Amino acid sequence: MKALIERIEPLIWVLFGAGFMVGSLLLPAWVFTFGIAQPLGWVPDGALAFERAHALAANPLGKLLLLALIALPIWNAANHLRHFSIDLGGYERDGAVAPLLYAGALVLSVVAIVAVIGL
Amino acid sequence: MSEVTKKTVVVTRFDPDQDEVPKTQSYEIPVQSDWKVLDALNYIKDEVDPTLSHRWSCRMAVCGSCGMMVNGEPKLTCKDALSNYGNTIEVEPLANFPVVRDLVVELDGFMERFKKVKPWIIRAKELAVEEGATRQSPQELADFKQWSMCINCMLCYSACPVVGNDPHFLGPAAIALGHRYNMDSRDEGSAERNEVMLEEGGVFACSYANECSEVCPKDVDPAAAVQQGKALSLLDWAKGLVLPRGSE
Amino acid sequence: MARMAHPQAMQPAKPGPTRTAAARMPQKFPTGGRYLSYIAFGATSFIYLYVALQVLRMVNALASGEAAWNALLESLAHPVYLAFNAFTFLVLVWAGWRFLIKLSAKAQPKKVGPLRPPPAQAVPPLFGALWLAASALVIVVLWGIFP
Amino acid sequence: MEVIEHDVVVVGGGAAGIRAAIAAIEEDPNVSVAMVSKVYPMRSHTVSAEGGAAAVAREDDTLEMHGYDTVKGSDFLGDQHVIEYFVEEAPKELTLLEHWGCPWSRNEDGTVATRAFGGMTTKRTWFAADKVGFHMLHALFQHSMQFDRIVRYDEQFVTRLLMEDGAVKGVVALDMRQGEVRLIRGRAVVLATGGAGKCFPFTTNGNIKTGDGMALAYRAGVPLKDMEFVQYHPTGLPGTGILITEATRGEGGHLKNSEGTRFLVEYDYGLGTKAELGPRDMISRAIIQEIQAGRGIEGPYGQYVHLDLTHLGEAKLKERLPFVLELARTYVGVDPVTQPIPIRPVVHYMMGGVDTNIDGATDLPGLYAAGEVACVSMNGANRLGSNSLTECLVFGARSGRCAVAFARGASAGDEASLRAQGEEEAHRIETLRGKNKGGETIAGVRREMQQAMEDGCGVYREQGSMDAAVSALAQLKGRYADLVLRDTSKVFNTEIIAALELGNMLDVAEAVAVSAAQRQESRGAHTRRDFTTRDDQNWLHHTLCHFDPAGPRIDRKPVTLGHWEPEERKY
Repeated sequence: MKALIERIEPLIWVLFGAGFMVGSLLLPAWVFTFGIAQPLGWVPDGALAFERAHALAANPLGKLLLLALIALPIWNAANHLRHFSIDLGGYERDGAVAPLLYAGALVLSVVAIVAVIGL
Repeated sequence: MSEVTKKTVVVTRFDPDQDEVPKTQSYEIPVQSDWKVLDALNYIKDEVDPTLSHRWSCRMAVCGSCGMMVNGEPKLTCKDALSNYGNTIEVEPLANFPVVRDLVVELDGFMERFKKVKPWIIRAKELAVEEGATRQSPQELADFKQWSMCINCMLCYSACPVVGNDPHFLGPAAIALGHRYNMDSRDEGSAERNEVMLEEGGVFACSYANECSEVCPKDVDPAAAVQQGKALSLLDWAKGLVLPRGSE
Repeated sequence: MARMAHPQAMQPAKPGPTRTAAARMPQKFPTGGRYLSYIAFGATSFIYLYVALQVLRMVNALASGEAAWNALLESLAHPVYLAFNAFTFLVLVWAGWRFLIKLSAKAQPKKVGPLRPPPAQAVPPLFGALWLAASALVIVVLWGIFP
Repeated sequence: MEVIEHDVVVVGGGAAGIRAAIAAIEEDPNVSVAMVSKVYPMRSHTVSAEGGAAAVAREDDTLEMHGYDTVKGSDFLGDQHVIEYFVEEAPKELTLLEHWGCPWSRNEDGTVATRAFGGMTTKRTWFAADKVGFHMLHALFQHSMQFDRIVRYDEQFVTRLLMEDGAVKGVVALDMRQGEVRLIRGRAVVLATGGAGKCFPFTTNGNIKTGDGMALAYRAGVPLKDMEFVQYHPTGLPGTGILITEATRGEGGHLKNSEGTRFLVEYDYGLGTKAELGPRDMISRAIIQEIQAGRGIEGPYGQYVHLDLTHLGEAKLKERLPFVLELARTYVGVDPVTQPIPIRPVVHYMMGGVDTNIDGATDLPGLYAAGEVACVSMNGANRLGSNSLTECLVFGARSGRCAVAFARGASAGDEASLRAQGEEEAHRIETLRGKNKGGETIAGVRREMQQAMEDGCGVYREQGSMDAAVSALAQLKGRYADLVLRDTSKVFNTEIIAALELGNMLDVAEAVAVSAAQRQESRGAHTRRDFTTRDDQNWLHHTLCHFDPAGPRIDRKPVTLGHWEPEERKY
């Protein structure tokens, strides 16, 4: 398992970097909209109504974007947590932690793909 | 001479012949206002306690011998002014290194990592002297010059959490040096070097704490080299997926 | 006392000829000085994970129909959610700044084969502009301004 | 006792030592080379050289001109066949360094850039900003790492040469980590240990420059040559002695006195239009004269003058002299962009050293020397700035090659007899370690030695002060036997290293003082108030100083002249 992870490390790093990039560029405005502005009633009426939201999301471009917004930050989190765990828990645990995190990320990515296709 | 005051220097002592683990020893000494931390250590060595061991030579921040932890931060002691600190200064051997004696740390682990990245010009065909000097534009020089400024003082290794946790990690200075040669227009060895960068403990072991660059006394910015190394070795990795090793 | 480093940290392949004292981590690690920001940055993974799962939840709600979607929007108005999302927003802005401006800018190679990315000094403003543009785009679309 | 065997043993890991080791491998890829150094090679003092390395590179330059400049700079005491060989090899060696990755600064067209330097008629100094020694050393060291047949022995302090039948058979080295002595046998030995600036209190030299190789050869019977010629660099920082490179003047910096006057232009110091681009000995004397004329500036470490770079502009300083900016800001709190730098002459370089021929060979079969430790006689009475880095390469390479050739025909020596010498040395060191009786401290004796050297062998010398230095040194050598050592640990015992280094320095310092006291003329860096002119009639010869337990013995050796006839040295 360790050898496999080592072999695909560059790929994981690409997913991590892409996740961080997408997460940094898009998520603050996203969270601001859904988590703060919408509950406080700042978002214009109807903008987030079901029909409009569904139409945006079901559009192929929308699907792709949603997939990116879910799966990539998950890989970002998985890889970052792995280093976080080495920092706080030491290197010896990495043999167990890394496969767990990456397997989790993989599962969640599959779930995300299924969910997005199901739109 | 400049003004003289008293300061207490708390120094880590360790003599493997006598001590199970390192201990500390305090020296109250007169210091001049223009002294560096190294001057205080040399005063102790010369006038108070000749059994103190520490490495130093050029005292002008270029030989890289005198890196130590000063109040918990890795510092080049010949460059670090005593006036930066209060009346008590704590000097310890570099963190993340095994300690040989007092303030002297084990360097051979670094020397092995240093050699691993093949820090020399690799060319398919070596140039003959008669061919004269290679042309290299000022811009091509600027592409790698920054990475060639490392004095191997090891401060970055002492600051890096990955170095302390992961025994395989090549570490900031070694990777930056490999990157220096990869970026040199005269070199053709990046594929060879990137194999090392892609191994366990290579560039991807780095978690980008950026501490190496924070403490570097020569503004080498090793963290940038490591990240750039990730991107560039990635290309070689991808190439390796398409073309099996040894083809080309 | 500082934490011990890995017993093999910076040891040569063949141990040296005299006994050494074990390597220690820097005194300030993990929560002193600049290490605190670094560790906090690592901890932002939980936030990214949380946000990603929230987006997943939204996709599911959209797939389940109008009632589910409205219930979800409703739930976000709960004060605890609101407060946590405000915190999340601040964390994302800080992490985004550290990642985009502080760390990523200098991670661009000076040359990739014959290609030369923009010079290092130009990258932070460029990334800053990109960040603003991307955020504006998200607002414009989600707030119904376009399309 | 551990015994290791190699074909060639190189002592020292600076520019000359590494170049010698590489040259040995180039000469014969099967040769096995030991590189023994008391520090990790990248710590060697080559690292501190700043301004550049000289070699003819430009269209408007010729080997003849480089040769003449060097001969004239040497005040006609350089051996001309050596200088001719040097100028011819110089461009090749610097080109090799270029091929090995040295980041030489470049012209817009990609060719290697050159800058002006003191005493050179045209721009012929290759440079890598103002960290040339650093870059050369690191390029050499890193290049050398690919050769598995160069085996490094880092932090091993060589204390004695192994001898058999009047020939060198290796070295005895004290492993600093373990505190144990081991034998490193070799059929030829190359000394490349650098100079001995630490014999003086105020020097640009690092702590490791303690004349170890000079003392090793000297005690083994090889004379030290031209030791009276000690170069004072005109521009060191007061207090620390940290070097501010001559490249500051090469790039157009001015020297100014307390009145803000460019005194090298205003007053006649024999430099003509060269002014700040004059040779080091003459500029150092001019500075001392300015100070004595009351035009110095008073500071906490005595009088100084100003090196003014403010008119060069920040952009140029950052591009060409970034290290100078860093040093001035860090060590004297002065920003050269807006303020003049305080400077005064400081001990920098030993023109003298182990007497060798053009091959780097000494009279002791199997012993070679190159770099500052050696006196191959290319620098004569005064070295030109930027010739020494090139010298390390040219003569490091040649002595490495010649050592291999010698080793081929030499025997390895009889192990039993060599072991006996090792045991003897081990015993000597064992008795020194933690020798807790005696009344003298290392720092105390060292300080008095350095003071004696400054008083007796400064920029200006006279019989009385030099004689006083000679007797002070003889007395200090007596007191050395009464040294007290308190560190009993075997592991990384730096006290015992300091004691051994002090012993080396005392021998070398004595050779300097005795050589100086007997030369009754002023030539190059040897300037006497009581004999103010050069005297070719009586003194156009090298000084040889032989070791003798009863005190140094002086001898002379002819200078090899050639097509450059001695003439008055005026610029």
